[in-house]
Amino acid sequence: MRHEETIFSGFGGQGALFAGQLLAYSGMAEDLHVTWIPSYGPEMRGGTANCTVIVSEMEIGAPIIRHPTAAVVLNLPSMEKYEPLVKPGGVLVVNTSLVDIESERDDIRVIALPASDIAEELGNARMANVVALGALIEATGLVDFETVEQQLEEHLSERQREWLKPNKKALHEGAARAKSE
Amino acid sequence: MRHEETIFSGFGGQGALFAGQLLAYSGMAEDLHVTWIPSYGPEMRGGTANCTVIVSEMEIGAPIIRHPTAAVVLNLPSMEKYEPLVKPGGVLVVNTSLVDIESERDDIRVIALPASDIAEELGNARMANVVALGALIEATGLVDFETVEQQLEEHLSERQREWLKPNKKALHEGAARAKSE
Amino acid sequence: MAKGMVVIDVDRCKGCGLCTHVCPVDILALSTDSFNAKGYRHVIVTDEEKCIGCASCATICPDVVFTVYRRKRQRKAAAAKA
Amino acid sequence: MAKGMVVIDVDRCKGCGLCTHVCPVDILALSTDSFNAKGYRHVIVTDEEKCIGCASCATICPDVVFTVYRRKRQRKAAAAKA
Amino acid sequence: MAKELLKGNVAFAEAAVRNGLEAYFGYPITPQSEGLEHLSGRLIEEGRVFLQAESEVAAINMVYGAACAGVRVMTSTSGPGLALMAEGLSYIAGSEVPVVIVNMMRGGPGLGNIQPAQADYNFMTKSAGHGDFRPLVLAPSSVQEIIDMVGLAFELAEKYRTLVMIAGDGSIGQMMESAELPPMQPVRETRPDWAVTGAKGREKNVITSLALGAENLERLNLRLQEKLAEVKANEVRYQTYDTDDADLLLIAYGTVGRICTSVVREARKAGIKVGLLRPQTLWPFAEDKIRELAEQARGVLVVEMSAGQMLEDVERAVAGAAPIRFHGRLGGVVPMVDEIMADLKKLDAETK
Amino acid sequence: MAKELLKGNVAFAEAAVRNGLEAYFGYPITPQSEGLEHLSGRLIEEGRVFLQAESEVAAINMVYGAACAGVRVMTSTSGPGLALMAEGLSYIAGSEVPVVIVNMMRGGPGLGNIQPAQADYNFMTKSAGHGDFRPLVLAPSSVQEIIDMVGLAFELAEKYRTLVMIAGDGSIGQMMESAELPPMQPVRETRPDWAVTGAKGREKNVITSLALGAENLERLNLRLQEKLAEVKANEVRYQTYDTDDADLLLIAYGTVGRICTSVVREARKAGIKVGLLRPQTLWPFAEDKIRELAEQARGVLVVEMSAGQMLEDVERAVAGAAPIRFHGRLGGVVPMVDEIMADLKKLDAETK
Amino acid sequence: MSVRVKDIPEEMEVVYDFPEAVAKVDTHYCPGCVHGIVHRLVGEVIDELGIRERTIGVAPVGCSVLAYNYFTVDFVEAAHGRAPAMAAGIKRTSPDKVVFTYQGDGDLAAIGTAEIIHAANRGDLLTTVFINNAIYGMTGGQMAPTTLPGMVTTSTPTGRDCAVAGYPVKMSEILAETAGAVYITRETATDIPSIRKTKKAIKRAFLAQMNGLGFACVEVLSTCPTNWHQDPWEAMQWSKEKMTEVFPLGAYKMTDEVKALKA
Amino acid sequence: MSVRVKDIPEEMEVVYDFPEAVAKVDTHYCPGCVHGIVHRLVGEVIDELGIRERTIGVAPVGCSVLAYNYFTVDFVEAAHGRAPAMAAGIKRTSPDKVVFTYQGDGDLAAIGTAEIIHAANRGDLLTTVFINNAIYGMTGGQMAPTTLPGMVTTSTPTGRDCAVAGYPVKMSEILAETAGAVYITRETATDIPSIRKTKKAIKRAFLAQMNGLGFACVEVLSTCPTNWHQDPWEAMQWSKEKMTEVFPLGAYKMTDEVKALKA
Ligand SMILES: Cc1ncc(C[n+]2csc(CCOP(=O)(O)OP(=O)(O)O)c2C)c(N)n1
Ligand SMILES: Cc1ncc(C[n+]2csc(CCOP(=O)(O)OP(=O)(O)O)c2C)c(N)n1
Ligand code: SF4
Ligand code: SF4
Ligand code: SF4
Ligand code: SF4
Ligand code: SF4
Ligand code: SF4
Ligand SMILES: [Mg+2]
Ligand SMILES: [Mg+2]
Repeated sequence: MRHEETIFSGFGGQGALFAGQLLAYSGMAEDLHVTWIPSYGPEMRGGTANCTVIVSEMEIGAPIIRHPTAAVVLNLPSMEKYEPLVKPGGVLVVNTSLVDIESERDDIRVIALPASDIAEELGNARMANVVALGALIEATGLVDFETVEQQLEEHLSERQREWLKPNKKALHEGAARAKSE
Repeated sequence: MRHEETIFSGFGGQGALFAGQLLAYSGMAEDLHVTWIPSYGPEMRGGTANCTVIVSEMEIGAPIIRHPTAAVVLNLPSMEKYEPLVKPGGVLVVNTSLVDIESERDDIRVIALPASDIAEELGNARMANVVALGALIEATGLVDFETVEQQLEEHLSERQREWLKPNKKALHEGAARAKSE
Repeated sequence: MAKGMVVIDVDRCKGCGLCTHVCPVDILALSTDSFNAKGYRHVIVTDEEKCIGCASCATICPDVVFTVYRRKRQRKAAAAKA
Repeated sequence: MAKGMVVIDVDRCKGCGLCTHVCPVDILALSTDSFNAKGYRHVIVTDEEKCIGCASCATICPDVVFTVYRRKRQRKAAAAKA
Repeated sequence: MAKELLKGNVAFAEAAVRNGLEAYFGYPITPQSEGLEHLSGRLIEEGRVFLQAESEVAAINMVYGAACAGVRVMTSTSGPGLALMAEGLSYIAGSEVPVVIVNMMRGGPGLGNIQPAQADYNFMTKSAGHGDFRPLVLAPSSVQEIIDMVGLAFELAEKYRTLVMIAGDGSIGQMMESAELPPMQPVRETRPDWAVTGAKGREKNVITSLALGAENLERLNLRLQEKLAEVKANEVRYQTYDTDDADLLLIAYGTVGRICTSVVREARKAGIKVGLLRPQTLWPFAEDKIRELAEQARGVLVVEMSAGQMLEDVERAVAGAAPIRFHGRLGGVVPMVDEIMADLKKLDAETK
Repeated sequence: MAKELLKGNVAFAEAAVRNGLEAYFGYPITPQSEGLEHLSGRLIEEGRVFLQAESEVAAINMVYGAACAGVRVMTSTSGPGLALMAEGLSYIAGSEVPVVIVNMMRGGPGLGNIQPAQADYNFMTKSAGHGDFRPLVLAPSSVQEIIDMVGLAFELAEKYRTLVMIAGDGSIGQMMESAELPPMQPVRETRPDWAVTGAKGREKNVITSLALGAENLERLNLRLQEKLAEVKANEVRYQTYDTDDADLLLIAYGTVGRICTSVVREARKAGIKVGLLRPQTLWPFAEDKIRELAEQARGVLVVEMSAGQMLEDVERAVAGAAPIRFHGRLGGVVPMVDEIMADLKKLDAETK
Repeated sequence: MSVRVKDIPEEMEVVYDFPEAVAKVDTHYCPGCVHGIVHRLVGEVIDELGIRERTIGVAPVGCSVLAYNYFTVDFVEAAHGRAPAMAAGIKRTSPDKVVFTYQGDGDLAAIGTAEIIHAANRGDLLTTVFINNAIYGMTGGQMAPTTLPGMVTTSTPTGRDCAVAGYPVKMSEILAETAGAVYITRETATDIPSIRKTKKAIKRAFLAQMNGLGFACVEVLSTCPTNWHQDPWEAMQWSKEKMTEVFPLGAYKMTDEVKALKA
Repeated sequence: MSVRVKDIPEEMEVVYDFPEAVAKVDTHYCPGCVHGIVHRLVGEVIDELGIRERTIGVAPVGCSVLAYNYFTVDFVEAAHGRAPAMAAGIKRTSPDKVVFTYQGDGDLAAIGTAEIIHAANRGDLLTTVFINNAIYGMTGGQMAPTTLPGMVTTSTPTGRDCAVAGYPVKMSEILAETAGAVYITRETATDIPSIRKTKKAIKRAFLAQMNGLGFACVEVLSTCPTNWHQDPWEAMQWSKEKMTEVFPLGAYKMTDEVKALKA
């Protein structure tokens, strides 16, 4: 059964919320149940932004969970907060460009990749979120990459349209790194 | 047992509330339990003002009653409202200067006197309230006239001090009329 | 015949006396011997013949007691004077 | 020797860049190669010798990053110039 | 002090002055304005602070400020004004500063009228604003009692650093009765150490109801709840009349409570063994005592000047132990002895 | 309509537009501002009325005015804003005009924080202002449900000429979920005959909550109470999950209600026969159904994001028929499945 | 109601008659209260403009709370101070109607300060009649924001000490500073000329709305014989002398478009 | 906090140092937000006046809600818009203390309109620092009462249409009409001279209070880089050019006594 409870977390501008939405849209496109819920508020200002995305074949009860089955951490505070919480057997995607500590968990699959650097190489460090999403999807197989590409096309904002192609590349580059890990 | 539940009622300026207070002060001076409670509010404006005074040897529960044991009505609307409510065996003091209807009750004692005219004769129609109070006290014997005189002395407002003597006269004149009724 | 005329709705009057102060010909007063239904000493006209129909009384009366009439012919002239 | 000198509390800096626009001798810039503890590209002094200790940087900095010093002797003269 | 004939509104105001009230901020509203008026003269006379605010919203926030400054402060109002204070009350509760508020209830909802009512019971006892808090609510039934409760209110407010409300009604406010005022107490000379008085020789004090992060706010709330539990354990107050052998139990507070003392008297004369429980605190509520009395009774009659607000608390307390009937008058109508008697007789007959 | 991924705040706002909302007046406050923002664009686009008011006090009185004019109108807010609306809500109730209000509850009291909470339950169901009235309160637990409830809210508000509140929480407002919006409905073309539309060809209409004379106001109140009784008889709504054979009964609403569906699933897996009653109307409250289910159950567990507000209504309803336990989280903390499970297991053990 | 109708001679024509927009009921106002005069003026203006059937009034909380009983137009009763907000809600959803608020000084200048300023600043198409009697009439004569320095009220028993209780609030001066206001004037109603002038101002204020120009407010310096403890005529004189000293008369804002209106 | 303290040469003396009244903690403000600058100025003024130990601050609801964390003086946190009322409650019961409110434009010019006007009109001895950034910063960039015409915000997605959404509210102009205000000025903080001038104004506003003169308010035209979607420096220029057009700078009220103060 496809079912994944993922937390995306990073600094305000890193696009954790958008990466989460992309996953939610993709889940929906594949007729799965989805919920997306952000943390919000003044603590966001200059602080950390995160969201919880549940994608499931079942109807979703609790949209907020204590222990995610997967986590994507884009910066150090996120790593410190969520690494310990991932359920045994789960997945942790770490942006090593900004996280200089290593996970000590051996009961989860840790995918460590320099997402920001990879993104910068592709033209814009802000695509680190999509790089990490690619890695996550590769690791969980929750949705098809094709679906995610479609959703990128539909939901990238006007201002970002020029970045569509690089984003797709970022997605696959993330996936490739995850595979090679 | 001394116990009387009296309603004083009249136009805004007729001093029904003050007459009631005078009775309450007098009751207190004689170590009785007393409550005084006015009707109040915008309906007073240009309308009718009334208060309920309970003087009793017992502790007073309800300060508001449906059926007074006595009523002092200084104008027509008050007559219409309270005449029917007086308890059988009770007392009704009517200011005939402003009330041109007669009570048809034969189960209460009705004291009809032209209080405003009497007061005017004594110098000021505004003392009708005290005339009526005199009649009431004569009829009920609730407190001593001496006590009321004392309370008049203590509670007549600064502006009214010059009217102290006429007020005392008004009190006794009211009593006299009640006696002769 | 009077230039003007007022009709008084006696029971609307609250006896405030404002009209008595503004009547230019001083023909309004409060009753001294009667009360109206509300219990007020109400307005009365002391000399109907003097009324010029200027409507000052109606203009200041807070209780819309007056209806005011004026002779048709003289109307324009009166207005010009006012 | 420089007329002035600034001490930078690097980790207070949020990299807003305001100070870089107001330094009269243009010696403030944002780091391009390092982040501070808060994760910002922080202010750096590109040529310490040029600082005149005018405190413009401190005046505009929203995050109280600067402490500013000036040479004692020249103080009056500098103040007069400003 | 000798007994005087005192109007409820004047009485609570003067009692506050004598209990060392340092500041009053308020906005006129019938039927409590005489309290404000009395204080406008007395406080200035005494060199203390009186200010007629531009609204109840401003008044409650001035009160909030003064309470933060550590002085003994109060306001008074009625229905519509109380409603406007809801946000401020919630801030005060969240900040744990001591404040006393007199609410002379009048007929609602909306502008309603200015006759006595008891329809703000729920508002005061359960939700005087957003979030989880409860004021301590005292319910006087006579002029003497409101005098006494003013002193008690300050004591409790300061002891628990909490909001205390005095739930009067138009009748209590407007009534004159003979009563005795307390002697004049001097104003406190020091301010509590949590107050904002300038950070001189100590760390700064901050008073806020903001707590970023759910866990932090939960901690604050748990502390509030603990305090409320303590209040609940210690401060339940009520009076009973002839309950020892009562077959039937009357429950009523405030003006209705005192009217019911007349009912008890009459009913006993008529051979009905009725007792009365008159809550003096509406929150905390005398639920244990009520349960105990209900277990001995054939039936319970709740009388209120509302559509039945305390009634629900009685229902919870009685929890099925006895049948409950309700006699409520609305919109400013004060129930009379005879109508309560009628319902009591019915209950008597039904439960015999 | 196809399913879309919709944020709760945007969803309720767009649902309102499609249900013929004619006017919105509001003031920004987290966590519901996206609703206001969405309407700021959409209503103007549609040639209808949107106005950002200077405060919640102004907003609710603008809403009141528009409702008197006979249009479909709403506002939305959260804790502090709702508290500021209390007086206006009471006027609206007293005037019997239909109004819909969305309250996305956040942590309180005071400024608190902006995390999801359910601590305005008492305020909304028992005393949204001074005087005797109760709004009808709907409690959605998903984005789809809040969409559906917006339509229902207008229907009920207009049917009963009453105040209807939608009790959401920050989580419902901020969450995105796939949901289906209703088709676009045209705006009503006529206005009700009680509305103020100019006294043309008819007697003037007057809308007021003032009733001088206690008897008059009592009459108005009795009419209100009758209406409330009708609402109580007809409009109780709830959902049950696996209650048929349940030994234990969970009661929770809104976000916590949906979390409890996960609890039921897990508990059943663990062999505990638990059922869930999720109230969809908080007032009127499903007291009869709860009593019925409690009678069949060994124990009841109430879960709320509050210190126990609905709890008291459950206590009244259960009236001793089964033991009741409470699990509450405060200040914006959302209870997790595991902690509820733990309490459920305890209850299971205790009542075996 | 018993009107003693005499025979009206043929050659007489009516020059003042009971306004259609004023209801034929007794008001609860005290004898000589200016509220009654201004009510009448508003009624006359509504008649003259022919808008009785499309006018909606908003009554305040204050002595004029029952204003809705005294007109023959649709009316709502607002919460204390919130008449402008309520009126905005009505007007914006009923742009073809003429909406006015009638407010006292406590209502408008104390508790309702924010609402009136923002309605004015938004340029809401509303007409406000503002009765400044320097007192809280309805609640028994407490200090109003507009109470004069030194004036004794039930909440300033030794006279308003401005250093403590604050200074009289000048609402027309303040409202004139709002962008959306097109006509802000302070009038009085203490003698025949000033009453006539006030009526003109009220008419102009209605016309400003009807012509879509913006917000208009007519402040009327008034009286409260009852709480001032003066007889009605005395009160008129006191208002004329003392109140105008603190509250200078005149138009504080009048745009050219408003000036061009024929009132 | 790691200050890289170099060796300070003997002949150097400090000309700018961390103010004692400012707390040594990080603020939550966005990079380049003027809130930070004005906080610092307030701290400097408190230091210069030597009143840190008898000053009480009142924080608003808005981005500066946490102001209480950023000073080393006693502080309370008010309800949205009610800071002046709360401050009045404090000041009147603590006349020997120096009390200031720090408020945003939503706080002061929308929901708190009545409270600020009445505090000013009463002449309450308070100092108000008013940050006008033409937006609701904290709640995500909705229109403020001071939002400029045409400006896009999250609640005016097609730009503020004043005919519908109302016009920018000019609080300094309005406050200048209140009797109890002695010093009302509008400043900006977009370059070194204007920041220095603003600091002087703030100092004067504190002195006005300390000398018992009356109410004082310093409006500071500010920025909100985040919700304006501009970089901080760009935002400064935009504020300087566009905001001053709608909100002219200068002292709107300054009594002679205030003028005489040495700030
Ligand atoms: C929220 C609220 N606060 C207070 C009151 C009490 N109240 C009724 S009218 C009034 C003041 C009336 O004064 P004003 O507006 O000047 O009108 P006036 O009676 O003088 O004409 C007050 C304070 C109320 N009804 N509602
Ligand atoms: C009663 C109430 N209404 C609304 C809010 C939500 N709110 C918080 S801050 C704010 C506006 C802040 O804007 P401003 O005062 O301009 O300050 P800024 O953030 O721009 O500095 C609002 C509407 C609230 N906390 N309380
Ligand atoms: S119309 Fe003129 S003259 Fe005639 S009574 Fe009236 S005021 Fe006097
Ligand atoms: S002005 Fe009107 S109410 Fe007053 S006395 Fe004259 S007629 Fe009567
Ligand atoms: S003190 Fe003046 S010269 Fe030195 S760095 Fe700062 S701004 Fe530049
Ligand atoms: S102004 Fe301050 S915060 Fe901004 S870049 Fe310069 S040092 Fe850093
Ligand atoms: S109290 Fe004053 S304002 Fe009110 S009706 Fe009487 S005179 Fe007029
Ligand atoms: S949101 Fe705007 S006002 Fe708030 S801290 Fe950020 S830049 Fe400053
Ligand atoms: Mg007034
Ligand atoms: Mg702002």
